[in-house]
Amino acid sequence: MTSVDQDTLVRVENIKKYFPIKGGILKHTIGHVKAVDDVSLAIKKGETLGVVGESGSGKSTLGRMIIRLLAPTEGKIYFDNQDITNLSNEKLRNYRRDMQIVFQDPFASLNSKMSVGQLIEEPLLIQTNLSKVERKEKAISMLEKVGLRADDRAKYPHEFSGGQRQRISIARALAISPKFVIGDEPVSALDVSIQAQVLNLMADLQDELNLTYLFIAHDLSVVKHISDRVAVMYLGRIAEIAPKEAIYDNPLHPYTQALLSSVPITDIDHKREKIILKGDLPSPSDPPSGCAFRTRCPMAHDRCKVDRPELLEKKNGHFVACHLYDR
Amino acid sequence: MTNPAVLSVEDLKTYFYLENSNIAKAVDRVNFSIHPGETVALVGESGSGKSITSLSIMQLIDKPGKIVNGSIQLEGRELVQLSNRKMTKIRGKEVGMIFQEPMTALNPVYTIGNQIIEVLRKHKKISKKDARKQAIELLKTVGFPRAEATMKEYPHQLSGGMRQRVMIAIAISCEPKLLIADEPTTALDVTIQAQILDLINEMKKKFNMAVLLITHDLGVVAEYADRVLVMYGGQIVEQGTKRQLFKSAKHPYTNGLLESLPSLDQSSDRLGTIKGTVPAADNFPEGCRFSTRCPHVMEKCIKTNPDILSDDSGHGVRCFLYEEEEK
Amino acid sequence: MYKYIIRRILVFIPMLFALTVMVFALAQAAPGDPFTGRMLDPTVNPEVYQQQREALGLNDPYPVQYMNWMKNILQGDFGNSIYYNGRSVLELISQRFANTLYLGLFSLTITLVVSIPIGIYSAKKPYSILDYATTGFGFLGLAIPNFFFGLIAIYIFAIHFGWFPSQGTVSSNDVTGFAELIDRLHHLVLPGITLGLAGTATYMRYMRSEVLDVLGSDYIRTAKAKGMSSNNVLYKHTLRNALIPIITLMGIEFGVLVSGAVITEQVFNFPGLGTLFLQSITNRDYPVIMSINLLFGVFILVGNLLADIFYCVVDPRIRYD
Amino acid sequence: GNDEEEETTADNNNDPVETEDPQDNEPSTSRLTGAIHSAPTGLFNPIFYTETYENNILSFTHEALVSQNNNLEFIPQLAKDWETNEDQTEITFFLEEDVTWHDGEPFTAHDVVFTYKTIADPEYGPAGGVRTNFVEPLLGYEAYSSGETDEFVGVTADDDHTVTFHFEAPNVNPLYYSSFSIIPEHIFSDIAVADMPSASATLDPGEVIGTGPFAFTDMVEREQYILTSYENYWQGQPKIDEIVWRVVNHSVMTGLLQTGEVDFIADPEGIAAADYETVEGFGNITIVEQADFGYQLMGFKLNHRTSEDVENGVIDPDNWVENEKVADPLVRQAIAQAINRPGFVNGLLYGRGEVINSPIAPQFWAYTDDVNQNEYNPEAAMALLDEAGYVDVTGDGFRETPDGEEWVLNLDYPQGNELRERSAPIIQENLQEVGININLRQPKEFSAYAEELENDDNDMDLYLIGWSLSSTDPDPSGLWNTTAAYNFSRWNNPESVELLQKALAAPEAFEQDYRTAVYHDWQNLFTEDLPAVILYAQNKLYAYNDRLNGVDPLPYSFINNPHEWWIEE
Amino acid sequence: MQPSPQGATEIDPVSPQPPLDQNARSSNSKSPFQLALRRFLNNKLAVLGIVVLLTIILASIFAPLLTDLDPTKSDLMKIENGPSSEHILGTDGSGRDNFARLLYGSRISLIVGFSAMLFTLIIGVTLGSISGYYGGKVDSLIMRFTDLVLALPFLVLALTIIALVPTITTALFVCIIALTIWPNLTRIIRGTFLSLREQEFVLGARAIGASDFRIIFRHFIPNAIGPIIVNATLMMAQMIIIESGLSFIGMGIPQPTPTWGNMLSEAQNIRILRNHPEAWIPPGLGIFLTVLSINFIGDGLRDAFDPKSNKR
Ligand SMILES: Nc1ncnc2c1ncn2[C@@H]1O[C@H](COP(=O)(O)OP(=O)(O)OP(=O)(O)O)[C@@H](O)[C@H]1O
Ligand SMILES: Nc1ncnc2c1ncn2[C@@H]1O[C@H](COP(=O)(O)OP(=O)(O)OP(=O)(O)O)[C@@H](O)[C@H]1O
Ligand SMILES: [Mg+2]
Ligand SMILES: [Mg+2]
Repeated sequence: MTSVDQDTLVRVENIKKYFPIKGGILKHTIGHVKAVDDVSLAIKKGETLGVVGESGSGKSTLGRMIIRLLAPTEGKIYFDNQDITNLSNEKLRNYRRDMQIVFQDPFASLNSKMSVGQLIEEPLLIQTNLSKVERKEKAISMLEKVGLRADDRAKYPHEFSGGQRQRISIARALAISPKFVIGDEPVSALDVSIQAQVLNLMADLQDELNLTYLFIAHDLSVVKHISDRVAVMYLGRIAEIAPKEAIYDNPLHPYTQALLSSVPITDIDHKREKIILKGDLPSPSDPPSGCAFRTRCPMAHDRCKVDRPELLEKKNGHFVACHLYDR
Repeated sequence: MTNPAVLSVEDLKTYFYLENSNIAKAVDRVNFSIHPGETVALVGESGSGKSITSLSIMQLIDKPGKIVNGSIQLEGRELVQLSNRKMTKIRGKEVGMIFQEPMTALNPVYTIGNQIIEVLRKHKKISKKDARKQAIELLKTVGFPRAEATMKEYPHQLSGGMRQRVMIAIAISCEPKLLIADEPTTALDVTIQAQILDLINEMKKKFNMAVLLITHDLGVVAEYADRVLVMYGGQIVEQGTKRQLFKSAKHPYTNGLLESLPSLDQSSDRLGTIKGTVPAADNFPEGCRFSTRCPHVMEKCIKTNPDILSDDSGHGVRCFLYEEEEK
Repeated sequence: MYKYIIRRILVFIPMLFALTVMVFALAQAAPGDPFTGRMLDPTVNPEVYQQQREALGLNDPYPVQYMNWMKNILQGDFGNSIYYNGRSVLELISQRFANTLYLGLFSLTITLVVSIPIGIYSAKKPYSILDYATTGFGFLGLAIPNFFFGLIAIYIFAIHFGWFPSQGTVSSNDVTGFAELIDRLHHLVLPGITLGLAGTATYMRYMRSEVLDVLGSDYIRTAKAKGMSSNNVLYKHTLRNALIPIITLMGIEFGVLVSGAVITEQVFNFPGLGTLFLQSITNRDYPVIMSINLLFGVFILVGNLLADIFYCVVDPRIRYD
Repeated sequence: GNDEEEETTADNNNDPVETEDPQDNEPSTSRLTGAIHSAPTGLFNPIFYTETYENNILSFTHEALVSQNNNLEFIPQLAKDWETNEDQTEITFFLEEDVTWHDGEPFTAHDVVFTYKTIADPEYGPAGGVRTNFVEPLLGYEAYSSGETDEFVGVTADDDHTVTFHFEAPNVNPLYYSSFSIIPEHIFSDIAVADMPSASATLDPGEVIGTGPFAFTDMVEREQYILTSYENYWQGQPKIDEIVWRVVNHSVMTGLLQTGEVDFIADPEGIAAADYETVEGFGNITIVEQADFGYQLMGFKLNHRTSEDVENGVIDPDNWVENEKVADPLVRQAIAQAINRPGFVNGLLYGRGEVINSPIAPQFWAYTDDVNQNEYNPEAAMALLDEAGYVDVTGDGFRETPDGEEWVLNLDYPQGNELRERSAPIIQENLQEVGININLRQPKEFSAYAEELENDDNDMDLYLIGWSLSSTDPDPSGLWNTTAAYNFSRWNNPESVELLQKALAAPEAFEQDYRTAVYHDWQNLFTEDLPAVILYAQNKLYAYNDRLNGVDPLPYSFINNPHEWWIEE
Repeated sequence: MQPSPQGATEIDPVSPQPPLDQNARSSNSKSPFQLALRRFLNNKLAVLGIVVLLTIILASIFAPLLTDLDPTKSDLMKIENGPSSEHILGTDGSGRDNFARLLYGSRISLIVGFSAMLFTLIIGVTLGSISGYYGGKVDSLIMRFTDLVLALPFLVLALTIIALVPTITTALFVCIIALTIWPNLTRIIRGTFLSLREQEFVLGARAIGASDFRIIFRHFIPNAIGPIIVNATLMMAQMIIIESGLSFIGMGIPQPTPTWGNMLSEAQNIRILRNHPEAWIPPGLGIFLTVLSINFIGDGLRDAFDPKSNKR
């Protein structure tokens, strides 16, 4: 995965993020939360990579590292074949126009003291040399693009519903025409009918603006709907990554299988056999040895305790980290 | 279903008298009943009145809310207007309840044991020792292998799924006739959701309870419910068996919901959407509550609110389209 | 939790050290010394004072004075008061300490006994007449300067009606046993209420809003859904949670209480640390000023430490490791 | 618990009167309550106390060889008679013979020797004692206090009841030096001088031993100080059983006087002039009004010391720098005449005081009113200023110096005395009315102010201060002699120095008439040269409940022969 | 997926139905500040507080129009006189007109309260925002210092400092108060900043490349301003009480400067308390009403900025 690839927009290699845990009498570091632990992946231009996983599995941390809102503990991040791992805040500012993020909570992610116009114009103000009038025009066009009206500019976030706010967030993120957008669970907080609106909007904008998405969610059906490829994370690691058809039709990793079978589906005629996992997600500060999933895995064997499975390609573009497929 | 209903709700109206002298008609003319051993799902988007319905049943509506009309009968006993003292003998004993937020639903300053023993002693009038024994049994039943140790733990020491199990243990401790589960898994991961819902199902069978399962996830409905009530704007807009709902939904809202759902089994490029947002409870349209978002809206929909009409099979719908049809 | 407490104590030690430096620096920054004020006695030969300054080491360089001071403190010797003609500061303070402590405890007791139930009640019945009365009293209590309240109380209750004594802590030394207790309490009534007024108002408001907050929380709904009676919900489930922030408040309000005591003691001629402190300030009696500063400082630090520890005892969510 | 407490009480009180159940206080115990507004510091030892509040207790418990009467003449107390030698270098006292200390031990001449020897001890000053002026003129003081010898020859016991004071030089006022309260040798002889201030015999009720009519028996520290009659008092058992001093905030004192909780209010403050009418209106209260031994003044900084002198602690008039701004005596007189001193007395003092002109208390034989009066007269003041050449040339309403330069006088004053604080702005107004530009500074905290007054290398021109004087001798040199530390005006007038010396020079000064004449001359000089304007002398107002009888206040103290006080129920 | 140019337009425009928030129903939309203002103006007690406080402020500004008398001018012939036509509230112990002192005293009391609050605010906002924004070492340094100052009771510290200075002027007094009471406000502001630091919208601002400066001034301050204003207001009330308390024990602004505290301290004597209510009730009432109305305003502001809170 190291070759320079013109099609690849984002590439991360072996990145890790360890958050120190302070404790003890003198508040020194007594351990680490291994929020992301050795993840490598690449995202092609124009594609949507979905990331799913349980809460705390490190999805947000991964996303935030990719656009360098967080500095990785280890590893490399390439954007457009440029190494941005160690760029200073100053230099990063130039890259910020190309990568954006939309957050989960439509209530917390907009500064409630700024009007919608100000919110959408703020990135333009920072990243472009557009005049005031141009910014205004751009803001209006963005608002219309996400299905709001021009005169909503003067309003404030509290005057909008969750779905509408998420549209504002999207307009704000897209105003400076980024190439790459991370959606960190952008629809999780929305009602289904609204969720559909936002998902459609995101899909449409991707087509229109030729965007590349990293779409984080815990809802497998949503991820399936929007993604081209899907990565399944478990305890800071990628358990399986593959094109979506491969993941959904032929999941290899026992965790992916369990996850898929747990999702309740609306097809009432189709009775599936459920794999109910035992226990909870272990703590990322003290992950199990060997394979992180082994404590809940119905198929765990001795080797899983010792060896940490590598993420290896099993089929065309279908990578999985499981000892079951080692042979 | 020949045996008499455990719960029957008739013409329930619960209004909130807001400070600006508006009235939020959170629950408006709601009728339904639940039979022993049956799981009835109450679905609807956020703010549609699901929780208020359940709290009305528990007589836990606080100011400025008030049950203004209707009757709620638990095994033939009228609950509306029952004194609070008499109600305390019903809550927890004959009706158990589980809430959405496992993180905050348990009192943080008391041990798990304390909180279970409390309810046992209140309703069963047994000694502390016996209550302790039963509590440990209960914890084992809901899947705590180390029940003794768990008794001594505090809520913050447990994960969300474990807390929800404790909530279930509390809710079923007195073998209630009715279990109300208000979005019991919304805050949990899918794998944990599956555990919890299975547990509820198991308990339902074990104690032959009636379950009112409140959710906004149609997948959950499809997998766990027997009958479904679809709520919108404080009213039930459609009700029927699970099959009727998923196979032959009538109400435009139900249809919209189903279409807007991304699905695991079929791929679709675009999701169906329902335009607009849910109106606020103190600002419902005059006529049909859904009229502002309905693709089939007619003139009379704007002026008058249709009644719910059921066919022989019990499939009811609140829509003029079908009134027409029947005529 | 033990680790947490040990850590808190470890943090406490450098704080204490910094405190001694600050206290010492403050005292040294002041112009004049106890003799500058006293020298205006024409019957006394001023040279005598120069002799005494020398004897007390007031002419030594500051670091030497600090080191000596610290050395003595570590040996439990807080030095001797100058105004009080060389009497031991420790002795002076200990005499008055008990009085201030009784006053503080008495007023805190009144404060808590009054404010907590009323706070709870008005949260239980928000917008009732009592609630409005409580709120009104809260505003009043915070808007009346306590010395002023004290003066009026003296005028009305001590002088006009003669119900309560207005000065001192006891009627006489002859009273002993139970009668003495009653007598002392009798003397504490007016100063105690005066000192507790603002606190009562604060706690009442706090309690009310905390209880309201807790009453609206999910676990209270759970308790109700479990069929717990209203009293059980209020006293078992609500109270303990609502009291947790009150503990923090008490940690903070401790300083306020001490500050209030300085003025209140003055009004009621109450021989406590506050009057001693004020007198020492007027008389430039550094050894006493420094020791009282230090004592209050240690008190507040210990108070905060205790509040933290108590906090983590009542709130199991806080388990520091 | 109760048993224990009763036991300890019994232990504490071996006095049979006190063992009675306090609950049923029989009327046989007569009790008098006095109020003081600040508590004593707790040093109940005549040779060590420094604050006036202790005096209220020591006046009851301790006695001296001599005391003073209403005319300020010395009268016998523990000494029934005395005689001086020819050149007044010795004075011999014959002591009362049946005087006993509170613990029953007899009082002898050795106690007197011991007392003076202690004050002269080298350790006395470092231990905190300040009364060395009583022993300084005694024979051999220098040698003894510097440690050169351990034989003290200043006071000697001729026998158990005869004691002689030996002075270094002929002394005009030997009785003054022998009027110090006596402490018991048998109690203190084993205690090192340095330890006396912290000795139980100094601090603790019951342990403090004197010869006075009352013994200090109990206290609630900072609140109550209880004196019990001494049954074997040499002038007969006091008629009142118990006197209680209560510490009472001055804001409520009069209130308590009215309700009868307090029987008398005396030294040091008495009642406020403003309260006179109120208290009089109570009906059952007698008010005693008498002149105080003290006055308030506004001084002129005639000279300033140099910074070097201040640093070295030197008071050397040769180095002084004259303050041009107030150098002209005419200007000083003008200022004196511009200040409405009668207004202060009538207004601020409610008429309970007196305008005096010279710094000697009017009660003294040395006082004269036959001096330059500098009466309040703004017109005359302006005329004097015109005469001195201080006229307003710029037309801003303020006078300039004769050289036509701006003339602003800085007036400083301390906090701590309410009346004085009130008077400062009034003085400013008064002086501005005659065209003097006064820069009234913010009041300073007292000890900071005192330091500035003393270290006067600054720009102070006018200052306010008050003095309270000793009742024993009118000699003003401690305050006004050129080199006196307290001569804050830095008044340097050779004539004054000469007069002050003359008034104390033997043998002429053995005659009081001679001294009187010299002091009259000096007072005249003072009011002419005017180093300070004496603003007013305030009256003391003592108040006591009419049930108290036998009160006969002295000019300087309310407490006089308290063993003769009695209570009428 | 086919790129469909109509994609965007196909999305349902937001229905003409007014959005959720009831406040938004009016035709012109309101900024959060306008909303807060409206909530504030709907609070009867707060408005009453404003009216009373304004009256007091106006009276202090126009004091020279309301009385011809000089508040520092003594009249030795009229000491502690009762009310008369010339001195409607009588005179004090120096023969100064109580009414004039009341009016001019309100100036000093208000100025002291306001400027002490302002000074405290400056210290508090500077330290609190630095501490809360940057966190880490700077934060712990500032916080340790704050703890240290907080380790001494406010009045004890203030008195100790007051004893250090020989002469207290109004400005110095204000400084001393501010220098002793700043830690409380600093902590509050730091707390606000710390919590803001974790908010997603701040991350969002970082993501668009906003500078620290911009984040502090466009994102932090506007969101922290509510609590800051509320605390500053309540602090001003506290300052006025403190001034009077210190004056009472003789450690405040010295006479002859008229302040309410100075006037009240004359009522220390039962004589004045009993015989001259006209001398002490007005300044007492002045303090009481000012503090009360400021507290009303402060509470009103709190409710306006944070409608969810139920603190009263
Ligand atoms: N700033 C931080 N400091 C310490 N630990 C952190 C921090 N941010 C995240 N973590 C920890 O890292 C782990 C991964 O967190 P992350 O937010 O990436 O998970 P996630 O998969 O996005 O979960 P969710 O679905 O809940 O958003 C969690 O255990 C979390 O507690
Ligand atoms: N305390 C209250 N005061 C005023 N209105 C209220 C109150 N509680 C609920 N409502 C109104 O009642 C309506 C129904 O609320 P309810 O909580 O039942 O919705 P829900 O269907 O449970 O939604 P969710 O899925 O978000 O839990 C809401 O629109 C809300 O406006
Ligand atoms: Mg996340
Ligand atoms: Mg709900």
